[in-house]
Amino acid sequence: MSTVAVRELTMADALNEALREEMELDASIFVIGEDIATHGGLFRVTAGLLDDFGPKRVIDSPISEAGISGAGIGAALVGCRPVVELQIFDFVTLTMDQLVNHAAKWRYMSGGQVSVPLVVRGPISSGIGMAAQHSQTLEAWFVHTPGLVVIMPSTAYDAKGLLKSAIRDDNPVVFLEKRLLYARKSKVPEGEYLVPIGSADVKREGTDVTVVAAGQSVHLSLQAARQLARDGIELEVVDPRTLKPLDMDTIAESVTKTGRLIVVNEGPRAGGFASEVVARTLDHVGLSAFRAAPVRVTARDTPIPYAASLEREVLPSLEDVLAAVGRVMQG
Amino acid sequence: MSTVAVRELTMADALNEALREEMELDASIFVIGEDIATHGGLFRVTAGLLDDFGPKRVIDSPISEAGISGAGIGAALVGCRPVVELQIFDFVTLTMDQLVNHAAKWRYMSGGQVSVPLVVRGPISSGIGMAAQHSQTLEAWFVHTPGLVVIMPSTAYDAKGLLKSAIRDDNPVVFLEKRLLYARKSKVPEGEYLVPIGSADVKREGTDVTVVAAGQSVHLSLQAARQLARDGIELEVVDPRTLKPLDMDTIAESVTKTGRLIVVNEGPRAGGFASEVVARTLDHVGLSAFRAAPVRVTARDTPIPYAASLEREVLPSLEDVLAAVGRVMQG
Amino acid sequence: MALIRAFEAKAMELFAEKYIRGSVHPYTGQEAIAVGVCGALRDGDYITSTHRGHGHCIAKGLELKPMFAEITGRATGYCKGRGGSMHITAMRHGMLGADAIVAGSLALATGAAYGLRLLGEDAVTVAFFGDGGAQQGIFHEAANLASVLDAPVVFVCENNQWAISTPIASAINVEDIAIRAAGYGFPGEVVDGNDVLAVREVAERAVERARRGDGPTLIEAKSYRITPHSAATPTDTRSPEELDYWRERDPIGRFGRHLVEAGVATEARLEELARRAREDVDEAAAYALESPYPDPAEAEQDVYAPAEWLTPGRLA
Amino acid sequence: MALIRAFEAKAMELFAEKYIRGSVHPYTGQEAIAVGVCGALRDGDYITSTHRGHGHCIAKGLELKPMFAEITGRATGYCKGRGGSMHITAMRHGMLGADAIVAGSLALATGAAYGLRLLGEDAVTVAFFGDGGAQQGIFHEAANLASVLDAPVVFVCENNQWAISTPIASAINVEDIAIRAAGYGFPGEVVDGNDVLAVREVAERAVERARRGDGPTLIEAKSYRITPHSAATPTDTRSPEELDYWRERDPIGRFGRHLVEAGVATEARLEELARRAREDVDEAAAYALESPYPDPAEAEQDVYAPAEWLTPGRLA
Ligand SMILES: Cc1ncc(C[n+]2csc(CCOP(=O)(O)OP(=O)(O)O)c2C)c(N)n1
Ligand SMILES: Cc1ncc(C[n+]2csc(CCOP(=O)(O)OP(=O)(O)O)c2C)c(N)n1
Ligand SMILES: [Mg+2]
Ligand SMILES: [Mg+2]
Repeated sequence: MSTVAVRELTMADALNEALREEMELDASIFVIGEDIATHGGLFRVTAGLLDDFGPKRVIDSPISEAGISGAGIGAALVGCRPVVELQIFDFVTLTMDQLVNHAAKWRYMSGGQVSVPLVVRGPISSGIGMAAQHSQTLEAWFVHTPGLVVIMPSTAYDAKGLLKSAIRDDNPVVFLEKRLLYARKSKVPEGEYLVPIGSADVKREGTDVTVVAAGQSVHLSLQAARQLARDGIELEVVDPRTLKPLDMDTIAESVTKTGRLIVVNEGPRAGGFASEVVARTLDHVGLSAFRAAPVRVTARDTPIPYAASLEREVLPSLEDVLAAVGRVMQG
Repeated sequence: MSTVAVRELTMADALNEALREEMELDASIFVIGEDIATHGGLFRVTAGLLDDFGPKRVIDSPISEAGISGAGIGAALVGCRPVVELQIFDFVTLTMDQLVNHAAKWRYMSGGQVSVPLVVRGPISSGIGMAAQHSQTLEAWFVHTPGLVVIMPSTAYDAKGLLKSAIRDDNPVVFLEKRLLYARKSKVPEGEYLVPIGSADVKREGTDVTVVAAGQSVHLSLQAARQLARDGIELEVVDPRTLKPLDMDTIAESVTKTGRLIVVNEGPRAGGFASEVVARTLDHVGLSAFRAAPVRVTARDTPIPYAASLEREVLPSLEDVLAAVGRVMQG
Repeated sequence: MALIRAFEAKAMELFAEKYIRGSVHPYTGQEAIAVGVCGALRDGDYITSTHRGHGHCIAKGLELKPMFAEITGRATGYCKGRGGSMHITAMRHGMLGADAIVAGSLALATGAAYGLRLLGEDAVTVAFFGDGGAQQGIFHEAANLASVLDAPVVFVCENNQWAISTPIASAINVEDIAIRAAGYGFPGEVVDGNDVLAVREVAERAVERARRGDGPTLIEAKSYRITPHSAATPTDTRSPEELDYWRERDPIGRFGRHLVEAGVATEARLEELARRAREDVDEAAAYALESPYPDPAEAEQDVYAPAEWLTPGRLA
Repeated sequence: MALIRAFEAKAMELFAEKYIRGSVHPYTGQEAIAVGVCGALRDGDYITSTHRGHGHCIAKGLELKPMFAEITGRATGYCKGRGGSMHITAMRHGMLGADAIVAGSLALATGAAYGLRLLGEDAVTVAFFGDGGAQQGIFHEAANLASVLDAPVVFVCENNQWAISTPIASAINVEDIAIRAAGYGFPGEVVDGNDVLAVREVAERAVERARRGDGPTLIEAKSYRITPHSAATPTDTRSPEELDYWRERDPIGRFGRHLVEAGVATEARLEELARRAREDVDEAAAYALESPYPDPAEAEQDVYAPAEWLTPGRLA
């Protein structure tokens, strides 16, 4: 029997613990973002940090996404470990130059002289009627950017362990938090633990179909799995947790077993993460390993609409996952 | 015998003609960018336009990529057809917010009240030692952005016809010009013609392998095709010309014929356009249509290095294409 | 102003009753700015707006019914329910659109202003934005570009002292945002944003200047939002003293007292107007709630403008 | 200054001889700025640079051999040939890196300055950028952020009057870029960038101020590039009169005359120094050309810093 106390924590609280623990261990860590200090962040992820670590390490910034990201890079170059919050991740569009042309390339361009231990984190807030400019799922852009690490946790446990790893990692990390998961609880042990970067987690074992999904999509997939289990169809749900680097070994192993692949992703279909998983898995396991063509379950290729009736329609749904399983089971 | 005179034009001159012809037809068109007026553009694409259309329609802008892109959107909303030049396309990182959160979404968010007839064009300049911040091939980001049209011509003929179509199209168009193709000549008839958006062109017919490639990669693929023809292997080179919307009918038809697919793309592999083509083609033709697993020939997942010995290594090469053909022919 | 005040009160109600998703950012307390500025505009002029945009819409002459229908996500909304509270666009009223990206529309307004001039119209475009937005790079690029293009645009910075939980004093090290105009070579004016007549006067000057072709103006209207940042972010850490200070300077009360003192209106008449405003708002809200939701089958419409390549199955 | 002048002359030669790919942006004519500013710095201080960065590197004390090796794409370069002319980084000399994105490094410099302070060091960071760069949004965000963070950073705007083919007068509607500092609440100073002593004096003040913890300064050094924009963009439309005007104000000639008049040096001595500079440069260039090219097998190295997940075959 484990002697470690285990609590149920929300993902927001788990992320807050990760920041607190790491900031206590390492004085070179500071967090900066809009409304993160006195207000504790719109979603409470940085709540209380100002009191414990003071205004030099917990900074309410002006509304300057590019500026604070660039400042984070500069501070990282001289030995700090900044954690930059983007209040909503759609605003990363304002700082692509700093992240892509600077954070991701500085080490390589310098011939390995420097590293950029920076974490840029924030929420993906689709599904709650925030409309087109506050609901994007953009991980595919970062997966396409050499030099970046991309993380998207689905549980409080993974979120805490991965954020701690991200802060300790010497590379620039894009850390994506699903708004709807902040309040979701899962078991989190007391005290120190890390979740390794680049390692997937099989959230549910199954023999018939491999479902690759990260973040919110994991729960949609598990829901489908529970329902299909009644009909005797067993889904294996693989949560990469890290999208770049991607743990292809685990994915390939699963697909080799099931012969069927479904990728669930909340971003638009064209050029999305699902396409990448399909193409790479083919490279790894070959054509013959598949009993059916892989299927991508994604959002429609539209901006995210405001009205509930429309937003529900464009985002991937349980029905979409079930239909995809139907397709791959027919072969 | 055709009565239309046909000249050999460079892609730069063909693009210049397209701008000139459209500006003569439509007084609502203006071009704006850095050093495009008095200097005629770093690559001469806008040469002479200032003299013919004056400083109100041919504008040397301050160095403000986001500002001029946003201004282009605003002008488009009230009825102009702006053509914005990004001096090197890597600088689009500075204006992702204007293009993605504004240009691509404004029509949808307004419920179809407005349209954004904007063209944002510029060179992709890898392959000439401009290093990591001036050598990126970023089309995958735009393919992943609903609301945008993405065009990448491979010949002077296509470039002229497509730019004219792009300017007349009522949607925001990202128009990507390969720096190394500017000086390349091809036959261009005198006078008016258009190349339709969303239609691929089979640049070479073949029976054994379908090679999907756009821009510079088309010529790499044709080179491989000529070489392999000697060994009796016939490549069919399909140039989508428009990456979004993608002409899947033409691609699917070709793959159904050959049963083999190679996608050549100059961007980094992870999350790139090649992955999208592989995944979508599978959706369209199904598993059984393939005699071999599709292969992606792309750049390595690194920033683009400066030194020739390194840049050559990371960019897709003739050897890479030949090796890929070897793989798919073995099945 | 009373109409805006009543509209926002109703909107907050509807949010509480879950008829509105996402959020609502009430304009309450800043009414004099939109009313004063839009009063200086004429037909054919345009505005761009922000996440806190209902007041701008009403002041520009948009109708209450399609506004409420939009923010409650109905098919009868200005944007067919696609945009919601933060994205109301109404081209027929010269409303180019509200933008949920802080300061995101400043370059759009500059380009619209330039484009209209190029098309031979003598229209003026106004861009509303907040004090927090003045720290965005696009503010700098749009202002400088407008200056070198002599674009007929007026930048109206609504300095309500706060950006969510961040006081303006911690976001900048200067007293007035307006002084930044000097760095671009056009006038910057500070005005009491709770005095509708003062705002109107400054706006007339700026609009006139732009229409003459003399270029942009930056107006900083000092005001205050007397309600929390938004329905989704209700926590408000601001001191009661500060709130009281500004409630006393409520633009509606002030203008009302002015009218009464000037003998233009009676207390009773003002009461009457406020009541009518509430009635109009209730009626419009009722209309919205009776309107149908958008048909899911139309979710993929209007991503692209009609084009010959836009045939079924061709879209990437 | 003579060393920089000789270095750039040699670099242009090497480009003409195809030993250098891409481009070279000579610093010729602006030497007094880098030398004056870096002279005000001490060990432990940092700089960031631009596409026109060779002068900054030399003034900060970088060695000629690994510089030439880098711009000729050799394994012995500061960046192993990965960066080239526009991306020389040399951490051991306090050179955080040159940036080919115009104005791209201003926020980096601000963050480096703040970070060093947080780590308990009293270092100062200088960010060089051009007149054209002052129209980028990141200039605005970095300057304002530096102000509210009291970051010990000095922004040095090298106003050489032109951005490729675009005269500064057509890019802004104000006389001096320096006045923009007022909009952020810190000093902006204009200095004759061709007078090395004047630059040094202004820089000392700004660096001292930053080190004291009093925050940033914007220095606008008026100068001129007397060579074309770059090796890849040789066309130069500027008038001969304008070029002559500035050649007469050549910073090296001026400083030389000053030294002679002051009796500190003789014409002969200056000749001697210039000759030595050319010799050092030739020697360094020869070293570079004898150096090996980077091994293609190493092309994928240094994309990521060492990490436990960085095992072969695992990278996405
Ligand atoms: C680019 C961007 N960053 C952050 C946000 C989140 N956000 C929404 S409103 C707001 C505060 C804006 O303050 P201000 O500009 O003063 O307008 P106000 O809310 O006071 O009217 C912030 C930070 C956003 N919508 N866009
Ligand atoms: C963001 C960005 N836009 C455009 C360019 C292309 N470009 C390279 S140098 C240059 C001119 C820069 O002018 P200035 O800042 O005055 O520096 P100078 O060349 O005069 O030293 C331009 C436009 C670039 N490198 N980066
Ligand atoms: Mg505010
Ligand atoms: Mg310059």
